Amino acid sequence: MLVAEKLNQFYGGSHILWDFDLEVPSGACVCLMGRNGVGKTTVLKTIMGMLPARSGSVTFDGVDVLGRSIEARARAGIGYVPQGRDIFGQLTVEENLRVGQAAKRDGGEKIPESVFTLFPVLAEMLSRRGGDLSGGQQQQLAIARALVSEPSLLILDEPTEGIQPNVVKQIGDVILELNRVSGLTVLLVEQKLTFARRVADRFCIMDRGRAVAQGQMPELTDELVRRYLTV
Amino acid sequence: MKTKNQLKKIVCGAIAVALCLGAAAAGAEDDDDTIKVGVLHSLSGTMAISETSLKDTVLMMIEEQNAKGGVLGKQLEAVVVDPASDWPLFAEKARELIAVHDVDVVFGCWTSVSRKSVLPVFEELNGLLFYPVQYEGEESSWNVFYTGAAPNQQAIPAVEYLMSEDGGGAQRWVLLGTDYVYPRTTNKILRYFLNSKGVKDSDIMEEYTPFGHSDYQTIVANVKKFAAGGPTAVVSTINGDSNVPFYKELAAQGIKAEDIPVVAFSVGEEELRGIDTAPLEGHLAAWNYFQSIDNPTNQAFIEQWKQYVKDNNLPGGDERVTNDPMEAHYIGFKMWVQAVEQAKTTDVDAVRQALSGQVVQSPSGYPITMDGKNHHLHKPVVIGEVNHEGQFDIVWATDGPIRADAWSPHIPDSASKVADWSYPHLCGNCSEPKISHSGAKSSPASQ
Amino acid sequence: MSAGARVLDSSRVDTHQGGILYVEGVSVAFDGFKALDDLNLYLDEGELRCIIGPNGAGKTTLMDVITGKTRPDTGTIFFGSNVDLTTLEEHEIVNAGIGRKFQTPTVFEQHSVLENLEVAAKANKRVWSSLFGTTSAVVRDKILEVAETVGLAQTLDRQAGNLSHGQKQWLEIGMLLAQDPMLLLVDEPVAGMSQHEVERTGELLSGLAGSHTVVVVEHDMEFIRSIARKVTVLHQGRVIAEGEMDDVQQNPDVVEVYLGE
Amino acid sequence: MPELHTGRHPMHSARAWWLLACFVAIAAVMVPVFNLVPDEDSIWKLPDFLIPLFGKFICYAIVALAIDLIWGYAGILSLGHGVFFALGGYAMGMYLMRSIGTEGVYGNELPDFMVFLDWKELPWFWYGFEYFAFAFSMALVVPGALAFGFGWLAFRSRITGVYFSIITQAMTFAFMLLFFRNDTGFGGNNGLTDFKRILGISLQEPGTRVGLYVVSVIALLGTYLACRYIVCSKLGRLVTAVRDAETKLRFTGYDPLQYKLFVWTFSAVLCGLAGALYVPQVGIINPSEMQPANSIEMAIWVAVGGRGTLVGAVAGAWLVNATKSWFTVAAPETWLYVLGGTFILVTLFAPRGLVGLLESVRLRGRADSTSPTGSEEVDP
Amino acid sequence: MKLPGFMAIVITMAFAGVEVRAEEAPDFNEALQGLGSKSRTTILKSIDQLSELNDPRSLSALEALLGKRLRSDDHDGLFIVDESGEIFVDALTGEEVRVDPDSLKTPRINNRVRRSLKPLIARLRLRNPDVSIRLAAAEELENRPSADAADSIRLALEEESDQTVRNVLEVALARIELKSDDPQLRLGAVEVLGEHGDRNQEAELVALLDQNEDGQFAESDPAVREAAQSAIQRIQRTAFLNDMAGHFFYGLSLASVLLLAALGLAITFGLMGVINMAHGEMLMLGAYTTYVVIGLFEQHLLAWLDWYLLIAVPTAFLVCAAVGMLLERGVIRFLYGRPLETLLATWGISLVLIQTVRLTFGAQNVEVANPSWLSGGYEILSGVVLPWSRIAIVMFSITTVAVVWWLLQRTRLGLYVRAVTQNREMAAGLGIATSRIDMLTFGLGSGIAGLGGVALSQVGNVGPELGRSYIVDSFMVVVLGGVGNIMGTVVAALGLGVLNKFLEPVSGAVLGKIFVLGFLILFIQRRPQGIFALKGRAAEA
Repeated sequence: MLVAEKLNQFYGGSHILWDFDLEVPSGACVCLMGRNGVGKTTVLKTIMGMLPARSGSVTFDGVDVLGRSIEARARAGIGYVPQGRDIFGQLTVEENLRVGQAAKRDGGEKIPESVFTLFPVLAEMLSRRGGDLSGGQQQQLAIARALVSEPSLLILDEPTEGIQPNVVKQIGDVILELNRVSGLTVLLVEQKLTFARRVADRFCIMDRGRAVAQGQMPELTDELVRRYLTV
Repeated sequence: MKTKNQLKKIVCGAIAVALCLGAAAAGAEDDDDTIKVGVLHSLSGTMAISETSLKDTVLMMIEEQNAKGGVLGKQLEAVVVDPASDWPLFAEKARELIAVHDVDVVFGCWTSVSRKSVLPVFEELNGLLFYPVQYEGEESSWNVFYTGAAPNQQAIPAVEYLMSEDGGGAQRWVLLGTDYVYPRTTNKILRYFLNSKGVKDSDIMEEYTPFGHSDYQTIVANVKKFAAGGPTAVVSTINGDSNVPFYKELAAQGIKAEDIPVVAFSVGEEELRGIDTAPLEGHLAAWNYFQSIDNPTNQAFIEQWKQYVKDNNLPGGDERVTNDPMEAHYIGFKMWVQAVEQAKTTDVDAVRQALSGQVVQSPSGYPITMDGKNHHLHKPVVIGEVNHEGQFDIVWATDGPIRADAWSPHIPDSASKVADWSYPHLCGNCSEPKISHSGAKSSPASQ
Repeated sequence: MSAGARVLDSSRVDTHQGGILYVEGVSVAFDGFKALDDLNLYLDEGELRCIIGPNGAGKTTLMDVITGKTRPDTGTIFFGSNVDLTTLEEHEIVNAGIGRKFQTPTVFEQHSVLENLEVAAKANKRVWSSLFGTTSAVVRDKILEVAETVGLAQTLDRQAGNLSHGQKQWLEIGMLLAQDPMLLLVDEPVAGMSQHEVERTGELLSGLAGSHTVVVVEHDMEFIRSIARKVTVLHQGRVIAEGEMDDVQQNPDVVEVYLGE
Repeated sequence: MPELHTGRHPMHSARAWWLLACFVAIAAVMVPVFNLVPDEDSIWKLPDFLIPLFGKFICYAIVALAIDLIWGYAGILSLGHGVFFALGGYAMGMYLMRSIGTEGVYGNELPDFMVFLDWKELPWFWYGFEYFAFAFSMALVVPGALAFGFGWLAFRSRITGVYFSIITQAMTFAFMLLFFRNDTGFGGNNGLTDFKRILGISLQEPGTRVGLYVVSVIALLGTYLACRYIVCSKLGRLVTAVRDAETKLRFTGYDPLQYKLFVWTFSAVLCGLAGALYVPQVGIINPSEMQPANSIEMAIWVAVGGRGTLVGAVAGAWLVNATKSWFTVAAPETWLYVLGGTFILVTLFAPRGLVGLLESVRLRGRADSTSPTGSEEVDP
Repeated sequence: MKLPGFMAIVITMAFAGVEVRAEEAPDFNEALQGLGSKSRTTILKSIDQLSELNDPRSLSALEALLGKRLRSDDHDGLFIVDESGEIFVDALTGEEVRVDPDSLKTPRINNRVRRSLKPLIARLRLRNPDVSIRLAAAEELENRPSADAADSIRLALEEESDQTVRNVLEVALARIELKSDDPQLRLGAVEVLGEHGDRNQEAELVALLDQNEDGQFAESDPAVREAAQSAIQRIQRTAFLNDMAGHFFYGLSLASVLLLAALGLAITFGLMGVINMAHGEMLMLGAYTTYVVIGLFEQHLLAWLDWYLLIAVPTAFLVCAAVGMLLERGVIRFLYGRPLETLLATWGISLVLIQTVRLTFGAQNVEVANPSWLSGGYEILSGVVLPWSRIAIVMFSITTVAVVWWLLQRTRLGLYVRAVTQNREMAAGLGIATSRIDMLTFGLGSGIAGLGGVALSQVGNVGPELGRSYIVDSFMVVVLGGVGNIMGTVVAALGLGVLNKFLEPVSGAVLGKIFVLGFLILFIQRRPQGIFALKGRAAEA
C-alpha cells in the first residue's frame, strides 16, 4: 500500500535520512522502531509531506505522492496522528473531530458513530475543549480525528507516549481491532517493545537515519533489541 | 570588493539622478513661445480633498483664456505639480516651478502652513503667488496677492450679524476651531472684538480640536450645556474633513439654528455635500461668495464649471459645485491676465504694479478691486443660511465690497501696522511706510 | 543594566568543597505537567557526567534551570558553594562560568567562524568595550587554539551559515571552549554527525574533563558508552538511576523506562 | 551583508577609501563648484534649486543609515524614527526661531506664534535655545534621551518584532498629536518657519545653502563612517547576532538589552542630527514630519535600497526621494502608483532591496561563468 | 466697520414693533396675508398679530411658511402648496385653486422669523390629537418661554392626559411663572423646576440668587431663594449622573466605531499575522461601496432610498472580500512568514488603492447621507441625546461581532480557519487546503473591514484618505486586546472608547488621546501579549 524508496532527507545542513526504504503492505501493521533521534518521526513527516525529501519516492496505492501537498495526501486516504497528538486545544472535541472530516470529499456531514464505539469516552466529552482533556483522552481524540475521514492507511507516531497504562491498553486494543478486524493498514512508531510486539505484525528498525532491520514481528530478536533499542 | 562596487554604483546613481533633474531643468527652459502658469495645489494627501478643485479651476481658466487667443498673443501653459500635502515639499515645488520651469505666476496653496512654507521662496526668487483661501491675516508680502478673505471680511461681519436681533442677539459665544493658526488668530481677533463690545471672557468658550478630528459628541454636548446660560452662538472655524462629523453630530443632538446658530467660515457647498442638511436648516456660513448667488456672472461661471467638469470627465460629475476659493482663483486669474495685458509683459515687477487697482466683475455680483496697497481684494461679505438642498440662502450681505485689513486693528500688536506695497513705498510690516528703491530685481526688505 | 553590578566572573566561584553544582529539590511545572519533580543532582569538579533518559524525562528542562532560561518553582541551584544561580540573569550565569551548547546547533549564521569564536571568547562583554576594544593577542591565540581543537582552523573565514551540520556542531562546541567555562553543559552534541565526527567529539569531551566539568545529554548510546564514566538516568523529572554505565544498563528500572514495560 | 562578514574589513581596503574619497569629491566639491562657478546660462551650471534638494536628500540618507543600523543590522523595525528626526529638527528650528530676534512680524523678542497666542514670556523649555551650541546638542540629546527611555522600557519587557514596530507607531502618533497642539508651545500645525539666519548668516543667500549642503555631505560622510565603524566592530557583530539569534547571544554571556539600547539610541541621535541639518535647508519644521506615514516611508527607503547594507540605505533614500521629486512634477496624478508599485515589487521580487538584486544578478552571472552549481544564498 | 444695511434693518424693525402695539385687534385675514410678504419685517409683524389672535385657522399657513411651502402672488393672494409641489390651496379659504406656479413667490424666512414662528405653531399644536406632536410642541414652548403662551399652556394642562407631555408643559409654565410678580407662583415654579428641571433651567435659578452691588437679591422672597437653592442642588445631582451616563454612552459609541474599524484587522492581523497596512483602505472601500449603492438607488430605486443600507452592507462585504482575496492571492501569500515585509508591501497597496479611488471618485468627499430613519436622536436623559446613527452603530457592531463569532464558531469555514490558525501543519495533515483557507480568511477579514466602512460612512467623511485616520487606532485595539483573540479586541475597544470619553472632559480631546496612547504603550510593556493572551501560543507573528 505504501512504499518508500531511497528516501533522503536533509534538515539544515544535516543528512537525516539515508536511502531509507520502507514497505507497508496492505492490511499490515508495521512498527517503526529505533532510539530517540534516529529519524523515525522524520520518516513519517516526509511521508505526510510535512518535510521535503531531497530524493527518493513515496508511492501510496500505486501513486507517487511525493510532489503533492500535505492536504492532498490526507485526502488520498492517509490518516495521521502526530507525536504529541497536536490536538487543537482551543477547539472542542466535536470540533476537532469535524476538522478531521476535512479530508472527506463531501467534507463529512455527520461524525461516524463508529468512532464513539471505539472511544466511548469521547462521546461524553463532545463539548469539552481539546486542551482540557487528559493526555490519554487527547491521544484517543487524535486517533478518532484521524479515523473520521475513513482513511485507508493510519499513521501513528508514538501513540503511547506519556500515557497511563490502562489507556495504553485501550489504545492497543483499538489498533488491533482496526487492523485485524476492520482491515485498516497501520504504520506505527513505537518505543515500547511490549506494546509494539502486541499490536504490530511487522517491524522496521532504524538507526542513524537508515533502515537497519525489518521483518515479521517474531523475527525481532533480543539481539536486535539490545543493539538498537535499549541502553 | 563588493563595497567598492556598491560605492561605485551609488556614485553613478547619484550622478544619474542629478543629470536627470538637470536635464529636466534644461528641457523645461526650452520652449519660450508659451507663458507658463504654475499650479501648486495638493493632489494627494489630506489636502487633496479641498485643493483638487482649485487645480481644476485654474486649468479651466487657462483653457478659456487660450480659447480667446491666450495672453499677449501667446498660449498659456499650465505646469501642474503635486506637493502632496507635505509642507516642505510645497517650498521645494515652488522653487522648482519658478527656478526650473520659469513660470510667470503661481496659483496655489490652501493651508496657512503651506503658504508660510513657500513665502520665503517667492520672496527670494521674486515670484508671484495668488493665494485663494480665506485666512488669518497678519501677513503681507510683496510677492503674494491674497484673493481670499481677511478676518475683517468674514469673521467680524458674521459676528456682528449674530449679535443683531436678526441674527439672534447672541450674548454668549462658543469659538470652536481646528487647532491651527487660522482659527487661533481669527478667534483671537474675535475675542478682542467681543471684549470691545462688552462681552465678558466668562461668556466666551474657546475650544480646539486636532486636524481630522471626527468625534464631536462631547464637544457638542458641552456646547449645549454652555448655551443653557443665555442666547448663544457658535463661531466655527473647524476645518475641512472635521465639518461633516461636526454637523452630523449637531443634527443628531438636535441643536437647532434658531436656538444655537452656528456660523462657519470654512464650510461651503463642497463640505455640505457629505451631509443631510434638513436638520441643519438655518445654520449659517459667512463667505464672500456662494454658488446660490443669483447674477449673470455667477451663472456663467457655474455653467462654465459644469461644462468643464463634463468635458474633462472629472470625477464627481454633476455633483461638483463651485465655492469661495474657486471664485477667488477666478478673480485672481482674470486680474492677472488683465494686468499682464496692461503691462504688456509677464515680468513680475511690472505685473505686480499693474495689478494694483485692477477690477474684475466677480461671480459674487460686485466688481472686485485689488487694493492698491495691501495686495488684498475688496470683497463683499455674504451670510447664507443652509437650506434643504445643501445650498445657502442669502440672508444678509454688506452693501458692497469692503477693504481687507492685512493687519487686524483689533489686535494691539498689529493695530499700528501698515501694509503698503504701492509704488514706490515698500513695506508690508512697519508702522511708517518707508521709501525704498523699488522695481529692482532685489527682494524687498522685509522690515 | 541594573544587574550589571552583579556580573560575576568565574574566579569568585568557590569550589573548595569539591562540588561544582548543587541542584537540590528542584521542581518545574508547565501547565500542570511536572517537567522536573524534586530533582537532586550533584556534580564534582572536573567530572564528565552523562545524562540520559527517554523523551520528556526533563533533560533539557534541567539544562534550562541551570542556565537561567527557566526559573525553578521550588528548590535551589548553587554553582560552587557560594553562587545562587536562581538569582542571576542568563548572561550573568554565563559570565559566572557556565557554558551551554543547545540541542539544535545555533551559531551566528551571518558571521564568519572567526567572528563567532571572537564573540564567544572570554572578554568584557559590555557595550563600550565591544565598540572600542580590540581583541587582545592572548584572546586571539586562545581563539586560534580553539579553532585548531575543533578542526575549524582552515575555515576561519567562512560564513557560519555555510558550514555543514557537523561543522556547526563543532563550531558551537568551539564557542563553548572559547568562553572557557568551568562547567560545560552539552546538549546532544553528536546529533547529525558522521561516525568519524562522533568519535572526535567523544575524544574532545573526554579530554576536557578534568580541567573542566562536563555534562553531556545524548541519546546515542554508543557514544555515551564510549565516553561515559558516570551516568545519570532521568525519568519523568526524577533521577531513577545513577552510576557506572554497565550498572545502569543492568538496572531493571532503566530497561523498563526505555522499553516501556 | 556579505561584505561585513568576510572577516576582511573593507575599512582597511585602500580602494574603498579611494572610492569614498571620489564620492566626497563629487558630492562635496564638484556639486558646489558647478553650482557656484559657471554662469547663469552655462550648460555646466547646476541649477540653484537642486542644492537644497540634494541637501534634503543627504539628510534623508542619514536617516536611512540610522534606520538601517537598527533595522538592517539589529533587526528592529522602528516606525517611529520620524519623531527623532522631527525632534532634532525642532531643536534646530527653535534656535533659528530665536535668532530671528525682533525681526519677526511683531517685532517681539518672542517668536511670532507665541505673540499670536498672547504668551507674555518664553516657556522654560525654550530657554537656552538662543545659543547654537546648546540647540545643536539638544538636537542630539533630546531624541537620544527619548529613545533611551522608550527603548529601555520596551527592550526590558522583551517586546520584539511587530509589537515593537506598532508601539513605536503609537509613540509617533502621540507625539504628532502633542505637537499639533498650539498650547504645547512649538507653533502647532504651522510649526516653526520664517527663519532668517543661522549663526548670523542669512539663510536666503545661495552661498549659505551651498554651505549647509556641504555640511550635510560631511555629516553624511561622518555618519557613514561611524556606522561603518560600528558594524565592523565587535559591537556590530554582536548587534547582528542579536538580530539572528538573541537567545544564543544571551547564553554567550551578553546582555542583549544593552546592545539593542545602544544601537537604538545611537540611531535616534543620528536622526536628530539629520533633522537638525534638514530644517535650515527646507526652512520649516512642523508636526506633519511626525505622521506615522512618514516614518513608514523612511523604513521603505531602506527596504528599497537594501537593508543590511549601508550603501543600500543611502541609495534607497536617494532613489525613492528622487523618484518622488521627479514624478510629482512629471506625473502629478499618477505618481502614487509608481511609488506604491515600487514598494510592492521590491518586497516581492527583491526582498534584499536593489543592492541585493544587483548582487544576486552579478553572483548569478559569475556562477554561470565559473561553476554551474554556484553557492546558495542564505536568506538574511 | 460700518454696516449701513444692517443698521437700516434694525431701525425699521424697531418702528415695526411700535406699530404693532399701536394697533388694536388686528384683522385675521390681513394678518395672514402679511405672512406672504417679501419683507421679513412684515412677516414678523403678522406673526405677532396672529399670536395675539391665537386662531387655530392660521396653523396651516404658519406651518407652510416654516416648511417653505407658502406662496404669494402680487395681488395679496396666499397659497399653500403641498409636499408634492403640485396642489395649491388658498390659505384664506382652504380651497384648492389652480395657479401658475411660476408667477408665485416664496417668502424668505430666517432664524429670527423661525424663533417667533415655532413657539406660535407649538401653541396652536398643543391640542393636536397626536401625542408626539403635542410633546414636540410642549418641548418647543419649554425651550422658548414667553408670557404669551402662559394661558394656552394652562388651558392645555387642563386637558392633557399624557404624563410626559404634562411634565414638559409644567416646566414650560414654571419657567414663565418664575418671572411672575406673585411670590407664591414663583415658589411653585421653583419647586416644579427642581422636580423636573434640567440644566437649561439651572441658570435661571442661579440668577435668582444673584446679589447686586447693594446686597439685594434678585429674588426678594427668602422662601423662594431657599427653594431655589435646593432645586439647584437636585438639578446638579441629576445633571452629574446624566453626565456620567453621557460619558459612558459616548464611550460606548466611540468604542463601537473603534471596534468596527478594528474587527477586520483582528482577523487579518490577529488571526493570520498579516500586518495589513492596507486595512484602512478596506474600510475606505466599504464606505465608497455604500456611496455607489446610494447612487444606484437614486437612479433606479428612488422610492427605496431609505433602505439602501440593507443592500450596502452585503455589497460592501462582498466587494471588500473580493479585493482582499485578490490581494492575498496576488501579493500577500508570497510574504507569509516575513511580517515586516508584508507591512511594506501592504503600504504600497494602500497607496495604490487610495490613488485609484481618488482618480475614480475624485479627491473630494462624497456624500453619504444617513437614511432618514437614522437622523435625529433619542434623549434618554436630559441633555444626553443618543443619536440614532450612533445607536445604530452600537447595534451594528454588536451584530457584526455576533456574526463574526457565529462565522468563526459555527460554520465549517470558521472551524477550518481556527484550526489553521492554531496548527497549520496539523490542519493540512487532516486534509484542509490551508492556502485556500488563508485566502478565505483574508477575504473574511477584508469583508468585515468593509462592513466597518459602511458604519464609518454614517458618522464621518467618505473620502480617499478615510482609512488613514483609523489605521493606528485599529492596530492599537488589536494589539491591546491580544493578537488572535476576537473577544480581546472587543474588550480593548470598549476600554479605550470609554477611557477616552471619560478623559476628554478633563483633559481635552487631544491630551486625552495622547494619554490613552501613552497608557497603551505602558500597558503593552507590562503585558506584551495584550489583555487576553492565548496561552501557550507565541504572539510573535
